[in-house]
Amino acid sequence: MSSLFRASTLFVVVAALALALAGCNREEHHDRAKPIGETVPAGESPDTIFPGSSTPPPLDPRAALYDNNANAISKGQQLYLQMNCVGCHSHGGGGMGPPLMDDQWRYGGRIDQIATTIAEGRPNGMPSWRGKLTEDQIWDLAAYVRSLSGLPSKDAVSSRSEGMSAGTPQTLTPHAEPKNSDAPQQ
Amino acid sequence: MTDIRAGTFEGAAGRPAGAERERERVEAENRRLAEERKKIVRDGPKLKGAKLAARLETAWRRPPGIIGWLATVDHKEIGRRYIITALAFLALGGVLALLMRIQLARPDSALIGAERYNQLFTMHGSTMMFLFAVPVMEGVAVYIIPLMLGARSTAFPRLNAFSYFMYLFGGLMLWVAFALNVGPDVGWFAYTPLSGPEFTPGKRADVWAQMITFTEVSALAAAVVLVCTILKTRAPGMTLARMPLFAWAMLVQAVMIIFAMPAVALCSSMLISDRTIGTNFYNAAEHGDALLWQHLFWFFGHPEVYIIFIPATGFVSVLCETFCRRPVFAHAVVVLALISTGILAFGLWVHHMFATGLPRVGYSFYTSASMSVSIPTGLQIFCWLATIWDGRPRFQVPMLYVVGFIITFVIGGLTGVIVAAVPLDLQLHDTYFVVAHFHYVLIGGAVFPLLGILTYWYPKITGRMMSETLGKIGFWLVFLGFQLAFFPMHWSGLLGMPRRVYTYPAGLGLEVPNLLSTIGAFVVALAVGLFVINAMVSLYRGAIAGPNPWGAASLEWATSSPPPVYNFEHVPVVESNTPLWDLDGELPVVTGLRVDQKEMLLTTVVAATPDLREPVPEPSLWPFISAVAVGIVFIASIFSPWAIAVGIIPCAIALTAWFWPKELKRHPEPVIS
Amino acid sequence: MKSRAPAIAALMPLLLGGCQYQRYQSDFGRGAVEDTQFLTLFTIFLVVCGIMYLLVIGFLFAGILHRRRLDANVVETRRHHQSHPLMRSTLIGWAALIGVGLFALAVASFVTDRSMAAAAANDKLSVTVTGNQWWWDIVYNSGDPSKTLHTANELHLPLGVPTRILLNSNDVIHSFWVPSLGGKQDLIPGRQNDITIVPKRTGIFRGQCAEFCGAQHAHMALVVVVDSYPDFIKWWDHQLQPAAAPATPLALAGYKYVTTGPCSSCHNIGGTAAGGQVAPDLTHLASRKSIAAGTLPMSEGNLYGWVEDPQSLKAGVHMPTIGLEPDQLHAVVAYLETLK
Amino acid sequence: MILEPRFTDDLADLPTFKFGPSSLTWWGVVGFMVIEGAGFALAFAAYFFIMGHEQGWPPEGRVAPDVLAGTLFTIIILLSEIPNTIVKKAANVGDIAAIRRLLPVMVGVGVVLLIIRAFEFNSLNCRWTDDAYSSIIWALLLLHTGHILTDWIDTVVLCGLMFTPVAYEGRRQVDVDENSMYWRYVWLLWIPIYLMIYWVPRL
Repeated sequence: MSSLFRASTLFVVVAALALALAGCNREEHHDRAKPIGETVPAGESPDTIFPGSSTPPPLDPRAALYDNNANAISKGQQLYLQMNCVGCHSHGGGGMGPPLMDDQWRYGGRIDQIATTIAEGRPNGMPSWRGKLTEDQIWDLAAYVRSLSGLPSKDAVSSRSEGMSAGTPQTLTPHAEPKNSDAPQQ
Repeated sequence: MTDIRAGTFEGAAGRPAGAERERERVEAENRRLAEERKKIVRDGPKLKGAKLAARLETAWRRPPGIIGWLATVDHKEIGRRYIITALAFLALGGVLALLMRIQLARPDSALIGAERYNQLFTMHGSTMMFLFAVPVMEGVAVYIIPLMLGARSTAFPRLNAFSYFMYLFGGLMLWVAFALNVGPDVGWFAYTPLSGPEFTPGKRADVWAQMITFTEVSALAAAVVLVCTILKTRAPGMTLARMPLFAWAMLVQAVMIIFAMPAVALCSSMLISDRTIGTNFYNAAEHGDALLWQHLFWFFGHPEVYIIFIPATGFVSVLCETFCRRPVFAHAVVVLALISTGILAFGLWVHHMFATGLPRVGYSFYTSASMSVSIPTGLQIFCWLATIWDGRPRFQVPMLYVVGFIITFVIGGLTGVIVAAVPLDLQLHDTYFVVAHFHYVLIGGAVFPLLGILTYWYPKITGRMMSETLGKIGFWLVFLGFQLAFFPMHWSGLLGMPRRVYTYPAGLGLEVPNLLSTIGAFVVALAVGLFVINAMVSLYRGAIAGPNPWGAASLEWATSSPPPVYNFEHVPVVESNTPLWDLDGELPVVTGLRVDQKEMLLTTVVAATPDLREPVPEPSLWPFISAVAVGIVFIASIFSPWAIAVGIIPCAIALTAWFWPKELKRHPEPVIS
Repeated sequence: MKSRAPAIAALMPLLLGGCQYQRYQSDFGRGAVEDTQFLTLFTIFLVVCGIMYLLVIGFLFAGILHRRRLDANVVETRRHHQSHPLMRSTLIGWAALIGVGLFALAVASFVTDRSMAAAAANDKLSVTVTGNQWWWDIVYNSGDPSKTLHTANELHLPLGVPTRILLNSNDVIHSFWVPSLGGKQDLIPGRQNDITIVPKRTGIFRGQCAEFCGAQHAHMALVVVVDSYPDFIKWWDHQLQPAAAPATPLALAGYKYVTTGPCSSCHNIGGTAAGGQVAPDLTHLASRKSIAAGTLPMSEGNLYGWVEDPQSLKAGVHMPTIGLEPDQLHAVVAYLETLK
Repeated sequence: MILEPRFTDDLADLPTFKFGPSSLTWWGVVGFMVIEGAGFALAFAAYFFIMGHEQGWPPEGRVAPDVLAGTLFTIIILLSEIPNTIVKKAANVGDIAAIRRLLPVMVGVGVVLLIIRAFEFNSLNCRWTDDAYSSIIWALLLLHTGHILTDWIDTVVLCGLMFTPVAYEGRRQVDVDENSMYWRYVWLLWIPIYLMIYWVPRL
């Protein structure tokens, strides 16, 4: 009886620690004094659209700071409203701009690809935000955009904003694995 | 009248043969059990003294080792655990207070950052209110009330064990989360929309709200245990009029918990559902309202502070009675004052919301209601003062704490009357003036009597006296340290220092009062440390205390120190308000309870005439396992709502096993195994 | 009015600092009608409660020193003990005393409440203050839209004119509180509260958010300047003017950077291309007495420190650290200083 | 000095169980009923607080819930009081056979009610994320479902227990008596909730 008891407590402790450690970086605050560029070297630009099955460049090291980070997603959510992304993309359903809550990604659904899309801008109306937003803010926005299609872990996203209720809460949005869409340009 | 129910039968004609045989079998079994019942050994003139004590000991003791430790249902063991765990959380909360005071000692100090400081004051508030104040009062009551009422155990002892484990798991969850940087930082009141899904990302506010669920389930369970114990298990002859004032205080407190805690349970569950599945209770843009949270929270919040204060009035009544060598003056007035305080406390909550712009006419009602609640407390204070004046006070350490209580608490009560007026509260609300007010009524009003009562009942719990000299030094340190720490806060509040600020600019005149408060805080910390040292040292080096070292009057002093597992060899009979003082040498007792199985006496509610012999549950692991199962479901439900749907099954299994009898055969007399 | 030394200060223990603090952010500033009424009512309450306290302490020490001849250990049991007859009547007297005392205080409180409401009845100026996470957005409403003034973090009030301040919030609950002028009112999202202030004394006062509103709740202060009526009108007209065009080449470089760079996404500078609506209005930044909602007094050094790296001065503030090159920083600060 | 006992009277033949307020578990059940009652009362207060903010109820753009499932549920739960009262009387007189016949009926009724409740949830014509009105009526229905589910599980366990020989012990009949008292409380609480969810929006 006692060995089983010891084994089970050991298992419970290890499981609790693993669950808890996952919580650690979810709550990290990045109010850094120095701009993001100087703290973590930028990866090479993932901006090459790679036709066919060639593998994309490795993920930008800065992604670890933003993906699944609750504070980044929350700041991104406020920036999404303040910078009037709603004007074209509405609350992820799309309008003049493409929808952001589906799994179709013309320019890549990885966080660094979305950040590059925001920074560079895209043909057919996506403005370039380089110079208008800092790198940190662009990556916050990219983290929030990924949460519209349920990609980050459910404990990092916020269930609703304090505004009008816009569709299913992100905590209940199903995970839509991004696919590189080659749909014709509208 | 035999207690075995022979099955009653409808008309014989329509009965099928099967039922006929069933009837004979049950009849035979009844006869057999009636014979067995006659052979049960019971206490009485023929079986008393050491022989009885040995037999009762074997029936009532729990299995040894870790399994026994987890399975205990002895109210004394659970009470001790409650008190020790609550004092541990007091120390943790106190350390947080010292960190806050170090940060606030100097203006514009960058020692502790904003986010860290917000976590500190949230954890300080939540720990002190939910993990220290209410549980320590429950712990003292769970230990002392059965002894004071002449009962062998509390009602529902397994529910009592479950309540302690839920409290322990709630406290552990909050502090482990705080250590893993997931601690709440939205204040112990967690106003929405700051604690809502948009402005507190991550799981910080969910951890806080789930800690509320844990501690509220624990407090409600303990409250039901206390109400049933006080109403049903009093010694024969202890009518309601003869019940000690401490028992009255715990009865009023338990009923208040039963009506107040569901409010915070509801609003914290609504907050968690807002944060996890996106309901819109507090979302102003979707027909919700941020003030719905404040109304529900403070409907619980204000009774909560009386839930902490009323047991302390019970403590003061006990100490005044013993140390002034006479019953408390005007017993009926104190009882009525307790009851009216309990009722009035539910009508005041809007005085926490004077600045939220509700209609001014409504505010005037709450001003007068808030002022009127100080009348019953004022009468209680008069009765204590009359007891001191008319008795022969002996100023040993517990009585010093009563004097310290009166001097400190009355200042807090009067500043309470000041902030009850709307024009004054608009200036003083959410400033350090209010911080001073509630520390005066909570530390002065509850912690001082608590330190006094722990010194008073320490010999009963451990069998040894606490050191008188260390006690006196400790008292003067905590009393003077407290004034030095919290009186200047009235001044910094009037100079315009708001609450919950991690720093303040220089040049506003706040430097001197904040520095004094920091010094005072360290003196109080020293004093509490001294009290703990005194308690530890006296465990081994304290003078041996007999059953009644203070010459007190209530029943807990009629048994040995520390009391045996079964409390009383024979259940005592009470004939007056101060039983031990009115005896003529011998303790009147009733006999006839079983000796081979755990059994206690139930009496009627008002007149306390003997009514039933109730089997006392055996120790069992199931309350602990149920607490673990319910705890895991609570914690998992922070991360996904499906945890509740899936988690009901293990909880149902654990709770059924807790209720299910070990052997499914009939006993001569019922046994809860 | 100013001649009489504040009676309250005499009552308070004198060990504390000199009086000049009490005119800036303390309840004794007597800056407006509301604060003076608070002080009179506070005095009444202090006196009545003080008397009650002395009675209690007196009764306590009488009880302690009231030595009884019999042996201290003899127990007076209920059966052969009857309380002192005087006690029963003192109990009734005590209850009556508490009741009358509280009733008087309640009446005093209602009367003060009513007179505060009366003083605030005929307000002439309307200002809308909107709380944001950790700064105040201020709009001076006027019948003529061209006269509507949009500013932030610094509130100017005309002497003697009842001003009705409408309180909204964009995010969480804040609380508008200028101790020297009067009581506080919360700014709650989804409802509009209001507070009326009748300034009685010119001068500079400091208010602070009094409801916990997140990381930088401590640095959400508000400077209130009470001017005489003509000065106030002159200030208002000056603030309506668009930003002055930059004169020196350094200021011109700063102008170019600010109106095209990240600053323009959030801040608005009247008369320029910078039209962001989600951060304080900077049109007349240099005319204000503080930066970042009262966190730092206005000075060139503080402007440098704040623009270069706001996060280390106010960790968690929504203004990002842009990482300006030194020459850009000189240009931006030079331009900001021209926005008088 | 431990006091010498002075024996007064012997309570050997006191009963070990009674029905009604003499029983300890009666007070425990009433205690938990008061707790849930306080919780439900505050939920009702929150309902009317949210309702107070609206000009129209349900708010514009919302349709009131369909009454079919709710009314069917109410009828059945009120009818369930008949077997409930019979089993309570049977417990009082200790008629084990009747108890063994009727408890399974109560369990069956519980299953039927839980099934109807599932239909009720999608007859609410709104999703809990829509607005405060939808959130509070989902909350009320969910709270009452929890209330029924816990008492149904109690009834199942009790029903299982009454088929064992232990059923003949008096305390078990007290448990049956108090369980049916609690069932009465469950449908008593349902009436205001039923009116608030289905009929107040139609006023």
